[in-house]
Amino acid sequence: MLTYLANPARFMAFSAWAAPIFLVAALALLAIGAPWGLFYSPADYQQGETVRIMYLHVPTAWWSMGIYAFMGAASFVGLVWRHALADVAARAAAPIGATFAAVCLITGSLWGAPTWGTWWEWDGRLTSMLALFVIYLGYIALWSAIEDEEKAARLAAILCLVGLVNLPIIKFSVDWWSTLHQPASIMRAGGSSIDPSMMGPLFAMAGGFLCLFAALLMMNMRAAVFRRRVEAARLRGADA
Amino acid sequence: MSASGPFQDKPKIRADALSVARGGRVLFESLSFAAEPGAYIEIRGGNGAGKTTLLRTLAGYLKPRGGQIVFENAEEPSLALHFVGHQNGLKPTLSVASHLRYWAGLFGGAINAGVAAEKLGLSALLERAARTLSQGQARRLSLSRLVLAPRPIWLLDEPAAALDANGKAMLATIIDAHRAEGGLVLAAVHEPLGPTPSQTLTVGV
Amino acid sequence: MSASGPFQDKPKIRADALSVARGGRVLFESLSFAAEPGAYIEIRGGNGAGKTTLLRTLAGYLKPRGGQIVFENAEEPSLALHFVGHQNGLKPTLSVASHLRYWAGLFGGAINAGVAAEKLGLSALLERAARTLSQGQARRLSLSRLVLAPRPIWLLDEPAAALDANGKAMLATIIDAHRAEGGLVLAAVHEPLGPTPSQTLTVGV
Amino acid sequence: MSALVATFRRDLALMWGGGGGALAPLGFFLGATMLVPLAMGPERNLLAAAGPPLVWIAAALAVLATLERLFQADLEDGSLDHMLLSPEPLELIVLAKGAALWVAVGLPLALASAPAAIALQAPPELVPAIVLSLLLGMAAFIGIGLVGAAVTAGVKRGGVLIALIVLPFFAPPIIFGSAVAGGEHVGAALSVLAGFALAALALGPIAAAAALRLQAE
Amino acid sequence: MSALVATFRRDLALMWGGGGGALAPLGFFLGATMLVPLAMGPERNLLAAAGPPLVWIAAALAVLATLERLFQADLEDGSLDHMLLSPEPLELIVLAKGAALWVAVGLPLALASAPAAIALQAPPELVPAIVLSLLLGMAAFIGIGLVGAAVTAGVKRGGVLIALIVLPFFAPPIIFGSAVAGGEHVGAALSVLAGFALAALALGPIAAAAALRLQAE
Ligand code: HEM
Ligand SMILES: Nc1ncnc2c1ncn2[C@@H]1O[C@H](COP(=O)(O)OP(=O)(O)OP(=O)(O)O)[C@@H](O)[C@H]1O
Ligand SMILES: Nc1ncnc2c1ncn2[C@@H]1O[C@H](COP(=O)(O)OP(=O)(O)OP(=O)(O)O)[C@@H](O)[C@H]1O
Ligand SMILES: [Mg+2]
Ligand SMILES: [Mg+2]
Repeated sequence: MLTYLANPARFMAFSAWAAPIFLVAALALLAIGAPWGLFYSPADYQQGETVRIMYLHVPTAWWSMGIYAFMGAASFVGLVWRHALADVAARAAAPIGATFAAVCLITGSLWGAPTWGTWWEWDGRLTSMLALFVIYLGYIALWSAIEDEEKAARLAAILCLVGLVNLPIIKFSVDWWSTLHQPASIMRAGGSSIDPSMMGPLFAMAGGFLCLFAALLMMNMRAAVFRRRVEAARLRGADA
Repeated sequence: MSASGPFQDKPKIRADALSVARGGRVLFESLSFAAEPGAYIEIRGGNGAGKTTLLRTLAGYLKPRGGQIVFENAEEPSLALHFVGHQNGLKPTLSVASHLRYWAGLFGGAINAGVAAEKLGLSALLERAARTLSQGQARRLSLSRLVLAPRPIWLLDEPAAALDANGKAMLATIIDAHRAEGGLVLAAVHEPLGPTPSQTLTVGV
Repeated sequence: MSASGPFQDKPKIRADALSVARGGRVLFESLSFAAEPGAYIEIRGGNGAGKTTLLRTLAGYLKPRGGQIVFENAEEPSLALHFVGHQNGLKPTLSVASHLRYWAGLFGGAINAGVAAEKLGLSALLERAARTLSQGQARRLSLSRLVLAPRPIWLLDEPAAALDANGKAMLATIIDAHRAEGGLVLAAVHEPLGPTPSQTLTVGV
Repeated sequence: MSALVATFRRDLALMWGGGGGALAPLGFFLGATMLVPLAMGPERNLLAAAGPPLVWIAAALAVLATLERLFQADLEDGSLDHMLLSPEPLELIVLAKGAALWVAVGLPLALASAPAAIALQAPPELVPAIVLSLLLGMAAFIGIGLVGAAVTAGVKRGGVLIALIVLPFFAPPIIFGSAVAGGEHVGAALSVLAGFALAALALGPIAAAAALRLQAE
Repeated sequence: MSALVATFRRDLALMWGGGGGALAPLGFFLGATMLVPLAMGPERNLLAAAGPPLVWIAAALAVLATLERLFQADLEDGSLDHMLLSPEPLELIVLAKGAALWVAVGLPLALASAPAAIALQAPPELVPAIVLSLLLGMAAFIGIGLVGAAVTAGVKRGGVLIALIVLPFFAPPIIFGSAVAGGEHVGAALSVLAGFALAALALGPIAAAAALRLQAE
């Protein structure tokens, strides 16, 4: 499948119909998940209605990490096999991942205000998510700072791969660090203690965000490919 | 002017149907040439024709868009060549002598740094910081790398830029000596350097 | 070649017994000359003789060690002159057009930037970042300041460096036009630029 | 006048176009404030007491990081020679460069101080005052920084030297600015800051221009 | 081998000769740590609790300030072209540059952390551990910094971009280093730091060299 799509022409043909389908699927899943989560699932016995932020918060948290892993894989392919489409994919994914990370951070702190009584807590999880967000920003900034796209692609790929090594290190060190000083926080709802009735909407939302990512990714990539074609045509025109 | 000399392996360069592009624009296509030991090839072309691009491609800094470059009798091409570009590669705060010392180490130079300075008329300036050199003096310092560490292939990008008549004569002398030893020289120039070229390549349209 | 032109005040430069030093070393002493409107003075001398130092002194960047420089008919000398040095003064990330715009603003340029680009053969490169220009193209951009903002006195330090034959012809053309309008030109060169000099100054020993 | 507009626009283009645009100082600032709790550990009370004033240190260091090349690049590439031939006095050209720096770096940084202050456990009601104080503080830092950048323009790797020269002068704004962040004497501190900013912007360009004239030698 | 020695010596000469010698990073570091009590106010207890770990932040930022021009200057002036023609692999040349940076900046900074830590009210018996931790930490910072410097070498005004890229990677050493400064788990933290330093010095030059090869284009 991937090798098949590695051809830009085939990718364009595929994404021309796949992107709208994923978009529709995303909207459908979100349209199911959101009301289910917001209106029909139980309020948390302790956190009350604010628990509903979870349906936005948790999926974006998951996928912001997943997208970075995807970028790492794409960067590797781009660097080793010099595959232009992989570079385009990595670049197109970054702003989406950064947005997911930002949404996770924002919803998390909106959630934290009523539950923990603070907008921000230097907890291990929060800290490593913030680090991920900053790494995304650095990656995007590097891309936009280098005009020569081919060079930018390979330099950004190097950075992305180094970041891939670093992410688990950050996570582990931050965990080690926050166990040093046990925070006075009340991170009650652990993964296992989630009520089964919350799982349905949660997974619907997670699926919805994944489809949204796929759709946005393909749309971004299509825009990039079109831009490259226009650029190439312009250069050919300049030669003539 | 093929000759016998210290470059026992006597490397050659051959380019086959080379084409290069910058910023997506093709500069030239299907350029082919062969440079034998002792050759001196002048590369001509207007501003922006692609002389620098060609030399940087031969040096391995840029990848050609198509065609190929073959080095014969040179196991590791990057160790067989010197590249003198538009930039001199000097550090303003360091002295002339310390540049010579650094290059001797970096390139595995065999010849005494004093001799290199001598050949380019820099002997009086050894203790001066590069910052205080005039444009032509800085160019001479950059050219001294050629003499400092013997390497068979010289890629020179407007080597005579900023040199006075005396400097140009020194450059012609070291080029002739290099050819006599079996080295080969490719130089991008706007005006003839002095030594009679064995071939002239014109790039661009 | 004195002439009538738009520089109504027709400034002149006179140097009296000028002596300059760099790093404590005297480069030349008791240099005197007078440059009339329409004059083209070539400054000659070997590498390190002091050509750049002389031009920077005339431009007011350096203080002379002795003697004096008199500008006639120029209230504020620094507003009557252009200085084109070894450095081109380009910002790698900015486009050719934005350099022209900036200089037009900075020098109070009156002429259309497109005309300046035209006169130096840069019209096709207006949107290109300076980083991507070849050495000769960058030099042309730097020279375009001369045309962009009319000023009577031009101090040029090896203006033809890196220019191809076509670029040198363009430079000769704008110099001739400038002289015809009553401007005056002092250029440090290693080889004649083309226009017949009204005087040749040789610096150094 | 148009020389000043041209300088302002060019410097803005250089700063927004070169290194990742407005994202970069923002990222630096957020990154630096993120390091603070990392170093101090997540203890809430300690952070709440010690954290907010450190926003000011992070901001000062973010400005510092942009200062090194401000004039050095102009000196190396020959642009300074051109500036000296402009009909506008060098003092005003320097001021225009400072203004561009304030817009390109100072403004986004002051705005970013709102989330940063919250992350460092500043009381939310103080946040507007902190942002305002940083808007003024950035102007003061830039006014001072111009002098440091001009004096060290000819020095290779002057980045650390400039810090050495400039940091002592950053002390007064930092003291008053941290008072704001700490919630003490907010009104008085803000007006003192405004005074500093005015003085720095009035005197900085004059001293910087004098230094730059010497650099052209 | 001698190419590496030559690189090391030259970079040392550049760093000690250029911008105020070894005094400069020292001054930056002391200046930055001086700002901390200014910002936090004179409360002794607060400083004793929050201060010592900030030595690590000051050190991280001091290294950061020296990174921007590390490869950028070599790229601009053409020196990078020469390095690529050396018989020694670029990875080792980069490592030699990193070693020079460690000696020229890391070492004096780690030593200066002794008075700085005392000024920030660290308990005197911890000072040797803090110095040792910084010696290791500097090596880790430099290993990481090489990558950031190489990736941004072609970017004008990359100073702030480099900070954005490098700071999240500085987080783990800072966390463990501040644990040392805070007097907790000193032994364990030191060995983790040593591990970081080794890993950064092993991987950093490889990634940096890969990036630099692209920059020569
Ligand atoms: C800005 C603040 C916050 C950030 C950056 C953040 C970050 C994250 C991250 C990264 C995850 C995914 C962890 C994983 O799956 O390994 C996550 C999951 C979760 N977060 Fe947050 N969080 C924040 C605030 C909160 C708050 C205030 C609450 C509720 C009190 C909360 C509750 C949860 C829950 C219930 C999960 C899912 C449980 C799990 O999968 O383990 N978060 N958060
Ligand atoms: N990075 C780049 N991106 C886009 N175009 C570039 C880039 N670098 C160079 N060019 C263009 O490629 C062409 C060839 O440049 P090159 O430097 O090889 O010319 P040259 O023959 O050496 O010219 P000169 O005589 O002026 O030195 C020029 O038109 C130049 O503008
Ligand atoms: N800052 C300085 N300190 C000491 N000596 C200097 C300094 N700047 C220049 N010099 C010396 O002054 C002399 C004159 O330099 P200048 O640049 O004027 O020469 P030039 O005639 O322009 O030479 P070129 O033809 O090489 O450009 C040179 O010998 C140079 O080494
Ligand atoms: Mg060229
Ligand atoms: Mg000169």
